[in-house]
Amino acid sequence: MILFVIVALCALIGAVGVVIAREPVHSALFLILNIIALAVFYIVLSAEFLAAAQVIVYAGAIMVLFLFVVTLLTAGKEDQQRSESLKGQRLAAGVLAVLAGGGLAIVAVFNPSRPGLLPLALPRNFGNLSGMGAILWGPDFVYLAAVALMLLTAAVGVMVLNRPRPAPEANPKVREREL
Amino acid sequence: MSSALWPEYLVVIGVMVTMLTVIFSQKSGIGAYFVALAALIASGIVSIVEWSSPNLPVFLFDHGVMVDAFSLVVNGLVLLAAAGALLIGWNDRRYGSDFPVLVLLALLGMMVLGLADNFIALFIGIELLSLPLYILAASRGTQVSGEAGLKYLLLGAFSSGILLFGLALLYGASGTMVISHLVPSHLVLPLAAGGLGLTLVGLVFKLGIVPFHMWVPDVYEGSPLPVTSYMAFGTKVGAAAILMRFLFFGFSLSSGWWGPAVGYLAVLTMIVGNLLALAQKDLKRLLAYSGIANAGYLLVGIASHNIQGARALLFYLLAYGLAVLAVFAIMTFVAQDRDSVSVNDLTGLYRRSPWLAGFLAIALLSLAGIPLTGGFVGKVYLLQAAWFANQPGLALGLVVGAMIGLAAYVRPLQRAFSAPDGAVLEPIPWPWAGSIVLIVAVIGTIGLGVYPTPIVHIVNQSAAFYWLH
Amino acid sequence: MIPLNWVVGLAAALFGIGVVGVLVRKNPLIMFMAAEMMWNAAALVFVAFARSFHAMSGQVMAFIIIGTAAAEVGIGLAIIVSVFHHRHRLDIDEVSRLKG
Amino acid sequence: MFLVWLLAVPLAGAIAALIAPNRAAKGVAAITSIVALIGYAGLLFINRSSVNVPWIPQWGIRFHLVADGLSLFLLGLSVVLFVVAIVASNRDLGRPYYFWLLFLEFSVAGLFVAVDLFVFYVFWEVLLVPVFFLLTGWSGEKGKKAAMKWLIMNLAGSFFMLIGIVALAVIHHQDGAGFTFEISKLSGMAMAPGIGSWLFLAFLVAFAIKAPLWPLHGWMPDTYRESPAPLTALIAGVLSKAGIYGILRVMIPIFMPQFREYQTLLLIIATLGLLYGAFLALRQTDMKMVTSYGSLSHMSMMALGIFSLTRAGLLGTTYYMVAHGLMVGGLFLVLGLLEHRTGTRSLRDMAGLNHSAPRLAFYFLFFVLGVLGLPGLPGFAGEYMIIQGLITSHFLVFALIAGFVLVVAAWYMIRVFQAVMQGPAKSSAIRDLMTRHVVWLVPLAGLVILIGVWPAGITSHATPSLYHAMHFVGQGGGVRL
Repeated sequence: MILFVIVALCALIGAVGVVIAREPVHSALFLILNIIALAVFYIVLSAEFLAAAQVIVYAGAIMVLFLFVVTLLTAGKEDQQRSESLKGQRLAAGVLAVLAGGGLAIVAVFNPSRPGLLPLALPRNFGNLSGMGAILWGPDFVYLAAVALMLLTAAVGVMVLNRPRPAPEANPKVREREL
Repeated sequence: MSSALWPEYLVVIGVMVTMLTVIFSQKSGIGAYFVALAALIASGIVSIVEWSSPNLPVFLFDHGVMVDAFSLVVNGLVLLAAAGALLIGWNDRRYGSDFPVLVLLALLGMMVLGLADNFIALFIGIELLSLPLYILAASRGTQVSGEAGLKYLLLGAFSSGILLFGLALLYGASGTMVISHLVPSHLVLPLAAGGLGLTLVGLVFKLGIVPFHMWVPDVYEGSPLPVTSYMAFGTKVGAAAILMRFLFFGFSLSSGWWGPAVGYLAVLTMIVGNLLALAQKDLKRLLAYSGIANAGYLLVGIASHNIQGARALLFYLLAYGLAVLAVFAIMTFVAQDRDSVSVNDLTGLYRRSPWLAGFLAIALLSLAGIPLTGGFVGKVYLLQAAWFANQPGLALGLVVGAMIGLAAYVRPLQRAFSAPDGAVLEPIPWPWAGSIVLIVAVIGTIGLGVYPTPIVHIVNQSAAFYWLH
Repeated sequence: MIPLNWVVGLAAALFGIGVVGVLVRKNPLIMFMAAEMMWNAAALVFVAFARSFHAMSGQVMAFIIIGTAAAEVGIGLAIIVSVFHHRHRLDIDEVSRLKG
Repeated sequence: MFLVWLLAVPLAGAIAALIAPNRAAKGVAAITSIVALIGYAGLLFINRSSVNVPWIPQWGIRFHLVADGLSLFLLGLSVVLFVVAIVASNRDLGRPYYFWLLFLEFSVAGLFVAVDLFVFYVFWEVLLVPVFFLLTGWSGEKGKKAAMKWLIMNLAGSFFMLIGIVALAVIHHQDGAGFTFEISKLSGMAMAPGIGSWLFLAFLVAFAIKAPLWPLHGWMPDTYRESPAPLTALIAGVLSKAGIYGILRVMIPIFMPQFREYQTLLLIIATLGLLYGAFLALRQTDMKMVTSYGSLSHMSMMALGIFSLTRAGLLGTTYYMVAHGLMVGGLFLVLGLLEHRTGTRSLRDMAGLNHSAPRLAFYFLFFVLGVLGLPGLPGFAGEYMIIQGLITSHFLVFALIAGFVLVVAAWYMIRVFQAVMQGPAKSSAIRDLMTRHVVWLVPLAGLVILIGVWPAGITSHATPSLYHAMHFVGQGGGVRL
C-alpha cells in the first residue's frame, strides 16, 4: 500500500508537471517521470514485458525524440517563455475536464469492476516475455503486423513531410499535365 | 492466412509494391499510381466475388474481425473513396510521389474499421486510418497545409485518447474485448456507462458530430483537395461503419442507453451544420460544414436503431460519397494550381465550361436532396428508418436541416450560372484522371436517383444485423 | 497487493489531467505530451483489468497502444518540426490563419 | 405505355435542344412541344390510359401513371400552354432556356398523371429546378432573389410533405397492409387523430404554397414580377394548378375525415384569401401585378370549391382549373406583348392603345372578360359550379362572399383594360400584333370558347373519375355526391 501511494504520487506529480510546466523541456522530463511510474505499476500488475517495453519505447525512444524536437525548436529563441494566459473558453473547458476526470476517478474508485469468477492463480507465463511472445507471434500476430504497418507509415510520413520542395511561389506550374 | 481477408491482403501487397515502385523509379513516380490503382481494382474485384459467396460471415483471430456482407460493402465504399482520391490527385507532384502509398495505408484502416469486432481491431483501424491522413493533410508543404495537419493530429490524438480510455473502462466493465460478446445485462453499470460515453465521444469526434466538430472546417480547408475528398468520403464511411458495428453489435439490447443521446446529437448536428454552411464563402469550408451536416444524417440511421437505419446508412453513404467526389473533382479542375476555391471563383462557370456547371448542379442538388439524384433517395430511406423507429423528431430534424442546407448549396449554383463581370475567362481544362471520377460520380448520382433498385437490393442484403427488424 | 480500484482511479486522474492539458495549454508539444498521457492512462487501465481477469488480451492492447504511440509521435513531431522550424514561438493560437 | 411516350417526348426534346445549335434550339423545342400535343390528342381517344411497372419494389413503389378524368384535361392544359409559351418565346434565348422549358414540361406532365405518391413527389419537386434556373438566368434584376425565394419556400413546403408521404407509407406498412405509396391503397386508412391532423397539415401547407393560397403566397409577387412572360404564363397557368390538383388528387382520398373536421376553418381561410387577393388587385398600378393578385384570388376560389366537399364544388374546381389556366396563361402572354411594345407595365404610363393596336386590344379584352367570368366563357361556368357547391353544403355566407368577390374581380379587370386601352392616347403609337402572334392567339382563344360553350366535354369525363377517387373514402362519410 505504501508502495502504491509513493508510485501513484510520482505519477500524479509527473502528470501535473507536464501540464503546468512553463517550458516544454520540463514538461518532457515530467512526462518521463510519469512514464516510469507507470512502468513500476506494470511490474506490480504482472506485466513485466510491458514494463520493459514502456521504459524502452516510451521513456527511451519517444521521449528522447520529444526532447530532441523541443531543443531543436526552442534553442536560441527567446520569446517562447511568455506565460500563457488562460482565456475564458479554455478555462471553462479545463474546469469541465477536471470535473469530468475527478468524477471518473471517483466512479472508478468506488465501484468495483466486474466481480471475479476467476481461477485463483495467474496462468503460467502471465505477462512475461515468453507469454507475450507466445501471443503476439501466435494468435494475435495480425495486430503486431498492423503496428508494423503503422511504423512504416511513420517512416514514410517523415520522408514526405521533410523532403525538399520546390518553392511554390517561384514555380507555380509544378503540376504535370502531360499525362 | 484466411481467404476471407484477401481484399485487405491485396491492399497490403499493394502498399509494398507501390513503395518499391516509388523507391526504384524516383524520377517520374507515375508507376506508383498505376500500381496503387491496380491494387484497388484487384481488391474491389475480390470484395465483389466474396460478397456473393455463401459462407459468410467469417470470424477470424478469435473474434478479432468479422467478415460479412456489411464489411464487404464498406470495403466497396472505401475503395471507391480511395480510387476517387487517387484519381483526383493523379500524378500531382505537389503531394509527393508517396501519395498513393499513404492513400492505400489509410484505405487499409478504413477496411479494418468495417471488419473490426474487438477493441484492438477497432483501435488499430482508427489509427491506421488516421496516421496517413495526418501526413496527407500536411503533405502540401505550405503553411496552411502544415497547420491543418497539426490541428488534425492534435485533435486526432486527443480523441483517440478519449476513445481508448472509454474502451478500457468497457473492458473492465465486461471482461471481454469482443464487441459482439458484450452483454449489457452483465455489465458493471457505472463503469460501463462511463466507458460507453467516452467511446461514443471518441468515435463521434472522428465523424465530426456537432459539439465535437470544430476541427473539421479547418482541417478540410488546409488540406490538399484530393485529401479533403478522401477525408470527406472515406473517413466518414469508416467512422460510421465502426460506430454502427459498435452500437448495433455491442449494445443492441440496451438501445435505451445510447439511442436518445445519438438522436439528439443527430438533430443538433443536422441543424447546426447546415446553419453554419450558410455563411461560408470558401467552397471547401462549405463542404466541410456540409460534411458535418451529412454526418448528422448518418446518425439518423444509427439512432433509429432498426434494420432500415442500417440499410439507409449504407445507401446514404454511397449517395453522399458520389456527390462529394463529383464536387471535389470539379473543384480540382477549377482550382488548377491553387488549393482552394471560393464561391466567387465559380462566377460564370457556365460560360467557361457548361458541362462542368451542369455537373456541379447535379452534384450540389444531390447533396441538397432533390429528386432524380441519389441524395434524395438516400434521404427518403433515412426518413423511412426514422418513421419505422417511431421517431418523428428525427424525421423533422432531417427535413429542417435539409431545408437550411438547400440555401447553402444553391448559392454557389446561382454563382455558377450567372454572367461573369466582364473578365476574360478561359475554358477549364479537364485532366483525364479527374474526368473519370467526375463522370462516374455524376452518372452514379443520377443512376442512384433514377433507378436505385439494384443498390437498394445490395444494401438490404448487406445490413447484416439479423436480430434487428 | 494493490487494490484494483485505486489503480483505475489513478488512471482516471491521469486521464483527466491529460484532457486538461490538451484543452488548456497552447504549446503544441505540450498538448501532444498531454495526449500521450491520456493514452498511457488507458494502457494502465487495460493492464490493471488484464491482471484482474487473468487474461492477456488487455496486455496485448497495451502493447499495441505503446507501438501506435511510437508511430504517432514520429509523425506528429515531423509535422510539428515542418510547421515550426522557422517560427519564433510555439503557440497553437498563433498557428492559425485557420480560425477555429 | 402511351403515357410513357408522352413523358419521353419532352425529355428527349430537352436533350436535343441542349445539343442542337443555339439558333435551332427554338425550332427543336417548338417541334417537340407540338409532337407532344399531337400525342396528347391521340390520348384523348384512349380511355383511361395507364402505365404500371415496378420501380423500387423493395419499398413497394410502382411507376404508376394514369390519365383519368381528373388529370387528362390538366395534362391537356399544360401541353397546350407549353406549345404557346415556347412559340411565344424569343428566338435568341439560347439552348439552356429551351432545355429547361422542355424539362419543365416533362416534369409537369409527369406530375399530373402520377398516382403513386412517391412518383408524384419526385415530379412535384423536380419541377422546381427548371423554374429555379429559368428565374436565375432569364429574368429581371431581382430574378436571382426571386429564384431563391421560389425554391426555398416551395421546397420548405414539400419537404414537410415528404415526411408525410413516408409516414403514410410506414403507417400503412405497420398496419400490416404492406408497404406501398399507391394513393388508392393509402386512401381511407385509419390514422390516430393526432398524427392524422399533423400529416394533413403537412400536405396542405405544401400544396397551398405551390398554388399559392393566402397566407402562404410569399414567393408569388417577386416571382410573377420578375419572370419573363412565357414563364409567368406557365407558372400562373399550369404550375399553380398543380397545388390545387394535389389537394384534389392526393388529399381528398386520404384525408377526408380531417377535411370534415376542419372544413369551416379551411373555408374561412380560403375566403380571406379570396378577399385579400381581390382587394390587393384593386390597389396595384402594375398591370402584371393586378393579374397576379387576381389570380391569387381565383386560386382561393378553387380551394373554396374543394373545401365545400360537394360534388358540384369538386367538379367545378376540376373544370375551373383548366379554364382559368388557359385564360390566365393567355392574359399573361398578352401582357408580355404589351410590355414588350410599350416598355412599361405601369397603368399610369399607358392609355388609349386601342387606337394604334386594335387587334392587341381585342385579344386583351377577350382574356380579361374570360378571367372576370363573363357568361359563355368558361370562367363563368366554373365559378357557378363552385358557388353552387357552397350553397349545397349550406355555407351560404361563403357563397355570398364569393359572389361579391366576382363583382370585385370584374371591377379590377375592367379597370386595367380601361387604363391601358381606352381614353386619349398618352404615348406614341405602338405596333399591332403580327401574324406570328395571331398564329398562337387564335387557337388559344378558340380553345377557351370551346370549353366555355361545351363544359360537359370536361365535366362528363371528370365526374366518373371523381366518383372513382371518392369511392375509396367510404360511402356516407365522404363527399355529398
